[in-house]
Amino acid sequence: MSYTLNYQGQAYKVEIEEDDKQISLEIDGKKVPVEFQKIEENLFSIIYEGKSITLGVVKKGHNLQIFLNGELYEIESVSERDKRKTSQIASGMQEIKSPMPSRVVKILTKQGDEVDVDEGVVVVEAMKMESELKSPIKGEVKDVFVNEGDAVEAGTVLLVVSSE
Amino acid sequence: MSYTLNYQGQAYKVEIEEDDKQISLEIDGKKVPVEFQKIEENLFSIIYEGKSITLGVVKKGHNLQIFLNGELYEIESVSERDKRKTSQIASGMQEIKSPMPSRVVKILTKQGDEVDVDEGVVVVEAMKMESELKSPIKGEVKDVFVNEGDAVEAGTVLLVVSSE
Amino acid sequence: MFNKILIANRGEIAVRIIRACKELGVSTVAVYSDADRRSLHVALADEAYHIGGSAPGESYLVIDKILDVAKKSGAEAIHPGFGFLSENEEFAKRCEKAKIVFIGPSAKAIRLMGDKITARKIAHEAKVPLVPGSEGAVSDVEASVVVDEIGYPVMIKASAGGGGKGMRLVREKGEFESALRMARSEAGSAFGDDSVFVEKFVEQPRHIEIQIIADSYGNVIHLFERECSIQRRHQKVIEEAPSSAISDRTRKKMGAVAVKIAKAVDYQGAGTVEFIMDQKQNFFFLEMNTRVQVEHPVTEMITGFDIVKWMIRIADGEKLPFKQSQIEMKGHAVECRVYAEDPETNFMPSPGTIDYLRVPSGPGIRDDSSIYSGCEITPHYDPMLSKLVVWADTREAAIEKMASALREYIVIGLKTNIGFLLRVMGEEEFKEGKIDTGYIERHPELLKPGDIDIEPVLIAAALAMNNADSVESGEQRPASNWKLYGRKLGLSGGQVL
Amino acid sequence: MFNKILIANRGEIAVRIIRACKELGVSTVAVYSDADRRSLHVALADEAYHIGGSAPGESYLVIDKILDVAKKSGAEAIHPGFGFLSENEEFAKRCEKAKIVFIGPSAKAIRLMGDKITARKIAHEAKVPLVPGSEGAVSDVEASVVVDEIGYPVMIKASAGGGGKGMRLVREKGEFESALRMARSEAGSAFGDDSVFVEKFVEQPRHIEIQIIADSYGNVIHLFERECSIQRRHQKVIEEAPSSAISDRTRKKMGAVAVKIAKAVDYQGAGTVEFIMDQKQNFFFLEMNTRVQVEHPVTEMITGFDIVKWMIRIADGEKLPFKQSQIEMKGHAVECRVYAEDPETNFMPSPGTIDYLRVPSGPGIRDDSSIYSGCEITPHYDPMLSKLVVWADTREAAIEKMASALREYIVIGLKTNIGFLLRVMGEEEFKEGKIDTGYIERHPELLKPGDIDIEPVLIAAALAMNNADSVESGEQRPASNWKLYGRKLGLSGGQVL
Repeated sequence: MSYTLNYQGQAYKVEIEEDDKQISLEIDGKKVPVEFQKIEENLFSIIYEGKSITLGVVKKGHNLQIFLNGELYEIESVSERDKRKTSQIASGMQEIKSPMPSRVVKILTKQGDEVDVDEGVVVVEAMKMESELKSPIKGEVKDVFVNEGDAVEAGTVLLVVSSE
Repeated sequence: MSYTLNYQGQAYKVEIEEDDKQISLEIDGKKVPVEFQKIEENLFSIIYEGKSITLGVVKKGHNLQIFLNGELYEIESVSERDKRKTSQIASGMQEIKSPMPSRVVKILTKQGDEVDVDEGVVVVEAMKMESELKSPIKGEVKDVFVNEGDAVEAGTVLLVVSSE
Repeated sequence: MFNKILIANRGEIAVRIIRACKELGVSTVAVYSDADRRSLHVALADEAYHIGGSAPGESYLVIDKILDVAKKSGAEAIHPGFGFLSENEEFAKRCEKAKIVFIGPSAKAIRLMGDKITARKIAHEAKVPLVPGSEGAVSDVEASVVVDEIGYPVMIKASAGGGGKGMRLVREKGEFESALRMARSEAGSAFGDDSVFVEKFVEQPRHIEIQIIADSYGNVIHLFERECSIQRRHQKVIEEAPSSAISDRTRKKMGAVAVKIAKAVDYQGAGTVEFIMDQKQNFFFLEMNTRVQVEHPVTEMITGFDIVKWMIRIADGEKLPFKQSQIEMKGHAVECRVYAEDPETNFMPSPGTIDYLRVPSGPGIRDDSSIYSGCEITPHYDPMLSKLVVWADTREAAIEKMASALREYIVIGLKTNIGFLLRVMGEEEFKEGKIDTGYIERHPELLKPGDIDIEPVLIAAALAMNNADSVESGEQRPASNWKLYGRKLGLSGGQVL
Repeated sequence: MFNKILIANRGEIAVRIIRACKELGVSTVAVYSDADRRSLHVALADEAYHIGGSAPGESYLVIDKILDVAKKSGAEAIHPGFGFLSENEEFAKRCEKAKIVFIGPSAKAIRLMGDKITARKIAHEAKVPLVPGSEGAVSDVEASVVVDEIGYPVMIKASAGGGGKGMRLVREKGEFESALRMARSEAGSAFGDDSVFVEKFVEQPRHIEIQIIADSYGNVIHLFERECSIQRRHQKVIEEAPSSAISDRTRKKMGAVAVKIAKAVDYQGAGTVEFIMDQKQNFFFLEMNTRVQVEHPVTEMITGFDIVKWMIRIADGEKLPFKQSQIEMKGHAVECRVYAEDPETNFMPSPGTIDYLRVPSGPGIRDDSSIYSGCEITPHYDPMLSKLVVWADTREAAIEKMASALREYIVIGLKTNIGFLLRVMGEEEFKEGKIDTGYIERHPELLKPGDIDIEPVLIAAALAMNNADSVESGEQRPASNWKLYGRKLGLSGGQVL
């Protein structure tokens, strides 16, 4: 089986070969023989190149959360078909999303405004704390999808900034 | 729903009533309203008569293992049909079972022998330790099913003693 | 000793208090909101009562409901934990009226120390050094005037505040107005009171606090200091005891000052006197917290003194059997607060469900938490998951132990700050003890993973995908090779991918 | 310090050693048998190598395989833990030959103390009091003669033994022959050597042992005593430190004797000198264990001394920086060994799979284990699941803490002794410290649950059955009421039956 795994925008191709003797992975062309074992439902132990590594793994559809040494890695497994879809997202277009379930306290900009890098665009409140969301790019506010006072879910797109 | 629950040879009748308002159990005629919640897959929290009690629960078919305050309770849920079957076991007939996977080291008796209460009948070895299994009753050895050196599973009947 | 105590709190501190009660042979009564039916404090208590909606204002903050449960259950005392009603004068008064012992100081002590402006006056009268600032709550205009006088940088603080809420550091005049607005708004929603005051900001300050314990017979002792300089958003993240920055002489002076302040308000129970300290060990009174502190375990680890048990005993009228001279400290303790939050987005809370949890353990490791595999971290409450505390004979060994323990922690399902905490444990300035409250701001490189080895992550991801594919496609594919492989390893009955 | 250490063991002690190494910045190499691929020691080590079949004789006892892995991985030292090769003279020699440091005493010290008869001679020469008995291994006939001379009760012990294997107490002449046969047979299969010796049995003896630590420069200190009188089948179940039965004077005397014995064999590393003590504090040398002891944590808890780390440091050539006078003890520690065994059937091991596990935690609680939900306890190894250790300021408080912690423990899938341990914590004689090695035999009532409240058990059973029935019958039945009920409680997304 062959998988394309996306991590932080970078795609890695992993090929798994299984024959009667061993499991071997080819990662971006490098061949790695791996001995592995599921320890608990969500705990994997892998032994390869002399290292013993334990990872937490949760799979939700094509999204994987892998936990190693305090870090949670979010990996997306993309099939060939999905890959074409993903590439349609316009470059230079940045969605400002709510990072958690929260309430929109203040919208600091409006459609058509020019915003700078790191300029605050929305203030949200969650867990009794206000946070200012900033624009990661310099550009124009293309759309604002929420109103002050709205309760929003994690991942809700609040507004879109475009650098083009 | 109605259940007959066996614990250590004693049968308890439990009736569960559910209506839109509450859950209520009738245990051997006593009515108990219960508020309950599954905390984890095998962890139940029940609140009743002002008490908050947490129990571990594992269900394997009709056998339940319930853990409370350090004690593991083995409960069998018996349907009406099963109940008739259970009662067929002859009284005064005692099976000596291997309590764990082990090796039969020595058989201290043979078919036809008379044995006393607490007389050793078989020596088994497991986890590098020898243990002598004793007859819980005074009676005659009816049958010996294993040979010295045999490897046996937990629950294997090694021999049968009858008091009749 | 009391027969029954109600714990008017939730989460790890409720669990901590329940455990203390059980060891003292006291029955425990838990209360819970809609969101907390499955919480560990409910599971561990002897009795549990539902008190309302998930929002604190509908449950944990409703005095009538808590007192109703106390009466119904026959609880003789209430432990408020921290947060919620723990520093609420009204609650302490209502308990007294209902003839239920409030495990904490008198309503009067709460009032005097609860208002920071009054607290400053008391400290001033006791000749305790103070940071220059406004003499009380100020209007927007007054604030401007004071700030122009004392000069930037300044701190804006909520009068009724605590825990960093409604607090803002302002370095330039241009930022002042918006910061003031945000602070007032946060203070209003958090404490129902938007009054604020301003103070000169001490450069490179360290946050040092003294734990005090006072019985009802006028005996007050301190249990040395904790250093809580590692903060994000003015909230503590990593605490330790003792501080590596103070001399024995300063320790003694600070301890004596803390005892003096406690005596000035006839304090009873456990309390904490907080100071900020500059780089020359000059310290200034900040505030007094009239409750048990989140970070109390580090003090317990170096003294062997069980603070929560003593709070209960003191409320029960027991006399402190120790003199100050009998209190000794040994070794070094570090606490890391494990939060459901994302350091990469300014430590934004990250609620969700914990799909899988493995907790570190072993010698010198204490994990105070109320989480478990499958539990939900709701947005209704503080996103703290656990307090991981370690003890070792030296600071260096404690830091190594903490790093080792953090590496054993596995939390899946939501973002946590574990990676960040690990990076702090390995950072040179931290290891050398060169820390102050600006530490995290000064080290933005700690917010993101450094050089990572993505290979094992990809291997695990591919194996998980492949395993799922094999399961889905059933017997048709040679997927059973996975199982065969397991058998080849001779795994006796073990689960195999 | 070493760069890399191989841990020639499994289970909780392997995990304990791996953690110590990590905190010292040392890389760890695990070895595992077929049955242990999924064990925690493999998961926590930096490297792991398969060394053979599940039976110890095919893996953990095979010197060649262990040394091969050490060479392959570049390990500079081997920690043997306890059991397996830890007291194997040959292994220590082979390590030396392969220029790999054996973390423990010299092969000579192992040999001298490993044979109990030689050990008795050494103790005798050092004028340490000894229990009367045969001067070495005896034939069946010789044994009879000695026993007739010293009189019943007598103990039969394996010459090469330890851990209670091949040991039998005989109270009457009639039992002697069969007991001798069983002891020889057990000794033969456990140690490959069926020689035994006989000793007078001290009535109501307490088992007291002294922990010693010796560096390679001739410095020997002791870390006070542990009391391990609560035994079943001559194996320790509950240990504590300090002993409540000895005076400071006896403590000093025993400590000095233990140090003398260690010096007599040029001991190096951690070791334990075991004594039996009668009701008048007369003590007799029993044996010396030349390795880390299962129950070492209780000593660590009262002294703050990390025994495993010091074993490694000493093997690395470090000098002990402490003098005897600097070692202090504080408070009281109790350890309970949680076993997969059934107290109702003479503590018969009960291997199986742990379907569900919840472990106690909180202040003063240490759980040294290698188990987890889903792990398998195989019949190949010792059925110990965990060492639950607590510390508190007094013995009374420690016992209360232990009871509270045991009540938090949840293990499902196999029988455990947790209920039994809980009953011991509540038993009057134990609480008063009136214990000796016959304690469990004297208290058969502790083997079974006392008055139990079956009602909650039946409720949980019925709810579980009903839940399953509802799931199986799908939508046809009004089973969704369960869900409705959950919603009524306002559970935001929580799992509902």
